Amino acid sequence: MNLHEYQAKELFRAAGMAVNPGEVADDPPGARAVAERYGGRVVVKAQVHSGGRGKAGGVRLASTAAEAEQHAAAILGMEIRGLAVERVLVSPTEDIATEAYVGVLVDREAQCPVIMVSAEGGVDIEEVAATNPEAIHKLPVDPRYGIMPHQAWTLATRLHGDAGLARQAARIISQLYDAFVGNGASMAEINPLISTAAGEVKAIDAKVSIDDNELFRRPAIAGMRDPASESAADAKARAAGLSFVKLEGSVGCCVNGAGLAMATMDLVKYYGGEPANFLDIGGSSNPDKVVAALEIITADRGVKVILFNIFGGITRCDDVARGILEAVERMDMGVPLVIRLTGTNEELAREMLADAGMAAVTSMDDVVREAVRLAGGDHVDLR
Amino acid sequence: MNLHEYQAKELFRAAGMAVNPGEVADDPPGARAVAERYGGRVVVKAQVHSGGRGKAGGVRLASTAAEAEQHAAAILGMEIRGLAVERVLVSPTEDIATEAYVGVLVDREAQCPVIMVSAEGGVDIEEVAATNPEAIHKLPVDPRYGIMPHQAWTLATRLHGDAGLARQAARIISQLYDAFVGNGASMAEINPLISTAAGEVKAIDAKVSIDDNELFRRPAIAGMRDPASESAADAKARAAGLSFVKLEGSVGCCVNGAGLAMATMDLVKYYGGEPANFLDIGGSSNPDKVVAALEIITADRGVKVILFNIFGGITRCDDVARGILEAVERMDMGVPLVIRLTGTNEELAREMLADAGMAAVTSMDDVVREAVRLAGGDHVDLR
Amino acid sequence: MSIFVDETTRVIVQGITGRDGSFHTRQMMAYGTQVVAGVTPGKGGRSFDGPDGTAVPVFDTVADAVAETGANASVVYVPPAFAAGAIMEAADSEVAFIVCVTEGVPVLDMTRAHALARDRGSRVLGPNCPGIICPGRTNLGIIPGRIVTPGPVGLISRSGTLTYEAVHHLTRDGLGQTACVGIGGDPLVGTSFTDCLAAFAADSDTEAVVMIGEIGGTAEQEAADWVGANLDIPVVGFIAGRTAPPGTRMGHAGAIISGSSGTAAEKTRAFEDNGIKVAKRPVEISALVAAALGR
Amino acid sequence: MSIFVDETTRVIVQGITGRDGSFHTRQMMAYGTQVVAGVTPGKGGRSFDGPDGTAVPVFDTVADAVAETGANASVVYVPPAFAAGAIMEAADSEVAFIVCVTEGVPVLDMTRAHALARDRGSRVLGPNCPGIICPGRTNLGIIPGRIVTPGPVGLISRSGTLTYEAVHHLTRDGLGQTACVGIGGDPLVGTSFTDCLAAFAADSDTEAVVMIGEIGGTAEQEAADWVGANLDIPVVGFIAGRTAPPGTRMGHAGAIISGSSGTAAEKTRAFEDNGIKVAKRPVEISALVAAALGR
Repeated sequence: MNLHEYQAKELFRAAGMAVNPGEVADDPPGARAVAERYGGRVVVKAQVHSGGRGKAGGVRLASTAAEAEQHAAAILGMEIRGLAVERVLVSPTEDIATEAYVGVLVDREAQCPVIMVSAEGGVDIEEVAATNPEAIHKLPVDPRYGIMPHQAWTLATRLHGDAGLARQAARIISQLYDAFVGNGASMAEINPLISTAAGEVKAIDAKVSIDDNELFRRPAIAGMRDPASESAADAKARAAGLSFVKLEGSVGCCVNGAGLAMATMDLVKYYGGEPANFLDIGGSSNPDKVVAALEIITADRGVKVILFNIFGGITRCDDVARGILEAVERMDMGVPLVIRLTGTNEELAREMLADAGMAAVTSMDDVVREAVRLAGGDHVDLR
Repeated sequence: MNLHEYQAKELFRAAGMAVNPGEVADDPPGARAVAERYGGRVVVKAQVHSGGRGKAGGVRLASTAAEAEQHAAAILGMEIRGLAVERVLVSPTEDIATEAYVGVLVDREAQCPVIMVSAEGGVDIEEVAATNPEAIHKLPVDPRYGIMPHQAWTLATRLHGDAGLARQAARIISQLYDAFVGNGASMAEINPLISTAAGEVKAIDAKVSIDDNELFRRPAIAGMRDPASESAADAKARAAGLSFVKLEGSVGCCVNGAGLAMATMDLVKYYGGEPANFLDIGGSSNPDKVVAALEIITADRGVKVILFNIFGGITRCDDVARGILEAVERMDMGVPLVIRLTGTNEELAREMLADAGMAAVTSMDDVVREAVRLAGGDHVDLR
Repeated sequence: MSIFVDETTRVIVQGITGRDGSFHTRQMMAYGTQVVAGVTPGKGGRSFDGPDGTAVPVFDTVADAVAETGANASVVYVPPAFAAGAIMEAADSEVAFIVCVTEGVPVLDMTRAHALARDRGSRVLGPNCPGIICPGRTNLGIIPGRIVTPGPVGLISRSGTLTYEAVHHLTRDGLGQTACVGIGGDPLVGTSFTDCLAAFAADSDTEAVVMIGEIGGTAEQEAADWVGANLDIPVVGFIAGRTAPPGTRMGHAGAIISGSSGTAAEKTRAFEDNGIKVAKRPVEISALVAAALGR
Repeated sequence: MSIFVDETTRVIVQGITGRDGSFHTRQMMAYGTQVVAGVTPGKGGRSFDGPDGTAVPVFDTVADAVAETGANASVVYVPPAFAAGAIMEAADSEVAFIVCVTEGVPVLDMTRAHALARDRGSRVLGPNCPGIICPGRTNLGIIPGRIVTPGPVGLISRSGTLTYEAVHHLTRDGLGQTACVGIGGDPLVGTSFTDCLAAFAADSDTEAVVMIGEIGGTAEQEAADWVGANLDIPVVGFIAGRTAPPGTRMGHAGAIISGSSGTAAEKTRAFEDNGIKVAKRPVEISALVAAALGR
């Protein structure tokens, strides 16, 4: 789950970190009031889960409170990468001397959190990684010890030659790590970490993603979820425990298992179709999940056919069949349904479907080809 | 630094632990008011840093608020092992089914915290250790991992055969460990950890000692120090950074280094005298420490002679001499001073003292014998 | 032969009394797995009913179960909140091989659990994995026993059902398996492709390996390099997620392409550069294996 | 010979620019210790003035200092709040022998620092210890060089000035030392009496050992048992704190008698039971050593 900048900053402040102040407003007068408190010279920033806010015009400097109000009005009307801006963060401007990058994420190979710092901050770090990788310094942190003072210090010396600035940066690096671990994050980032002309080091932007698997034990953070930041389909999928990603094609996919679901999408494309979604109904599926999945898929007006690909292992085919039959009874699909079922309780499932006048094939290739044909895609057999 | 029961319980509650409720009162009407809130049936407990409160009459059950007031009046007038009782903790009585013991301290051999549990709670655990050691179960905790769930559970099954009670006890054991580490404790104890007839597990007594070396970074805990719990001499020694323990003899000792200070006390006793104190002026001594040490020692009316035993290493003999001379100038010792100085800057120190008409010997045995003689002790040369 | 485990492996099931745990314990036992004990805190002393009138003793702790039964492997089916703790308990009790089926385990929990397993010398398979099946010998996890058959092919995969899909074709085409291993779809898994490849390399019965990867990370690329440098038997590969858009997580916490790294194209190239034949569709895997084995 | 360190040991000083660090660095260098680098975060690139016009380079980190100078030992003089971190930095930089002089280090900090040192294979002496001096060879810590002289006696002690007292008499009586080690007065010290005894046992030049203990804990008892079981050369002991009342901490965090354990009587008995002659006064130590050596 992604947090907004202002939420991430709250977590950082709770960790004791030096963070640029700021208050959230959801209307232009509110933004003006905040700007007045900060003396007028402020930056107004769109709070959306998207990179590139600056380029999209979602970050604007104001010299007066009135100007801040105008900027807020402009930004609050925007959509950035499809996301409506509902809040702005109003912060006093800082007198920036240097900009650095500090981030933490879990590294697959090292099997532990890795801290990354770069003196090239304030820019897209993935671009730095691609064009100038040696400008990024990485430190794997042993989870048994956490970050040790000398490690934070060593990283900080990569950012600042001045000992006073490096000491402040070391403190912030340690605090970022502690906030990362303490809040169950999968990513925590300060970009940029600035030093001011007056010699202060502080975070002026903040980005945090929380590991979804941590939310059950962190109700306060789970409560930070912004309903506006997810589509109705995403919210419904999350509530039903489905993994769902909306795509732009016409073949609605309903599969058990993430790997098989991806392979199914690939096969749709292979046969000249376009998948409308990734959807994994998961392991111990029950009929309700199948119904929810069908509701989500059929709500997508671009879908011209629905494809089930189920290889029953822990998933029982009869559960899936039951869900399909329930859904068919309850709602009008409006589009054809093609089904592949094999594995656990396959025969039972096949009988249930037959009783309702439906059929299921056993081959993944067959069902995908049929789905692509029904979707009107160019069915090209590449063999 | 020892905490009072009510302070320890505050730390435990902050760790989320199930703790018997309670409020502190410093006068009988206050105790009555608390007892009324709890419905009258309460226990009134003296808040002093001493074991054996129960035997001393410092823990009393009341059936009514009026009785609680009487008990509070009696207890608030008491001295327990020389400590005046200035506060009582008033708590509702519990319907106790079982009493267990849970404690954490740092083990020297294992070099890590050790959790101890015993189903024989509510009694002196040192007595259990002496008479029935196999009733105490110990678990060293790897500081790199902290307490793991299965460890807490395994210990809890030593206390309760019932799974529901064991689960509660496991949670409390984990919380106790986390409170121990999180507050920089050197000891944390629940005795007894009770289960109630209704099947609840909770702490009804609590004891915590904080590592003095942790206090500099824990101002909130340092602020829990009860001025009434330490003598003027102890407070002054602490402020001056001296290690000081008051004893009952007549030879005031001022030594550098804990080992040498203990050996000096032993030698005083060996030669038939009685040390009036343990006092270690520490390593990098400065003259002010010496002055403070002399102020503390001379304030003890039982002292008949003051013995300096200094082996200069990191301690400079001239610093000590300077302190002695300052103290002599500022105050009337009232008792003779015998001095042994050797080591770093010994010659300089000796000259300084000579200029002031004072002398110092070089042998520890000589100076101790002389001190014992001056204190009027039976000087028996055992050689 | 098989890898990591075989018919002599003595298995405990952590979470044996739970919904998934009890179902799959019976499946494993029916397959022939030596399930010697179950562990459910608070249910020690009971007995679990296996298939055909068999019974498995249930213990309160893994330590007790190991002490009583000499178990040397464990399969973890406990809920996500307790899964890392269960792995740590098994490692702390010197269980040598630990399969964690549980999906949704917090990643930071796993950093600690994997560290302890390393400290204790235990191998963890998973989490979020279907386990390992050694056809005709033993089954630790949830891979359906009836889709496999003994033979010369080793199979390694990040995912569950896609594994079944591939194995299904192999078995149908008469290409049996020495072992099928699902290493798990999470970012931090205890046993890597490379670990499995090394084990298959040491197994004289394994004549070819199938490696089923997916987008995200660099595990497949490293495994491919290892194959190129060390493995003499043929390897057939497949990568799922060629059509996944970058930056989006596809179910598996691992299946996310970030920036330029972890794409299917990149992995396919790494496979091909190291002599691994890459199937475009799951159904092609079996044919490529047959060709590689000269059948 | 000496134990743990010798004249070839290349030493860094952590906290070299501090009050104690700078003073004792000059003392150590004057004694002949090879101080090859200093470390003070934020003062890297400077130079520290040793005695007689010598200069020692100062680095920002131990890793830099080790990389530049090949140091293999460190002496830590940093304040208590940073001492455990300094030990961890040294261990993490593969410094093999680390002396921590600092007094007042939080005990829980040391549980982590000792764990890391064990993980990295570093030996820690202390904290809250005077260090080690190998007469005529090297001096790591704060033991005054002029009170020692080379010879056949090994000395181990928990305390500083009491060590000086004992060594002073030995030296005066012509009983020189192979090494004098102060293991430190804190509850958790990295090097025990037994570790030192084993090192002295392996040193052919050491003909007798003096062991100066104090009340609290059971380290002396264990060391005595080790002596009884393993050591062929004579050992003379002394225990400080015979008159200390139970339950009271005597300066050293270690010096507290709890319940029936750690009393001077108990330790004296353990010494005597294992053939260790116990001096009643510090001044007697030297005579007992002379007698044991037949001088």
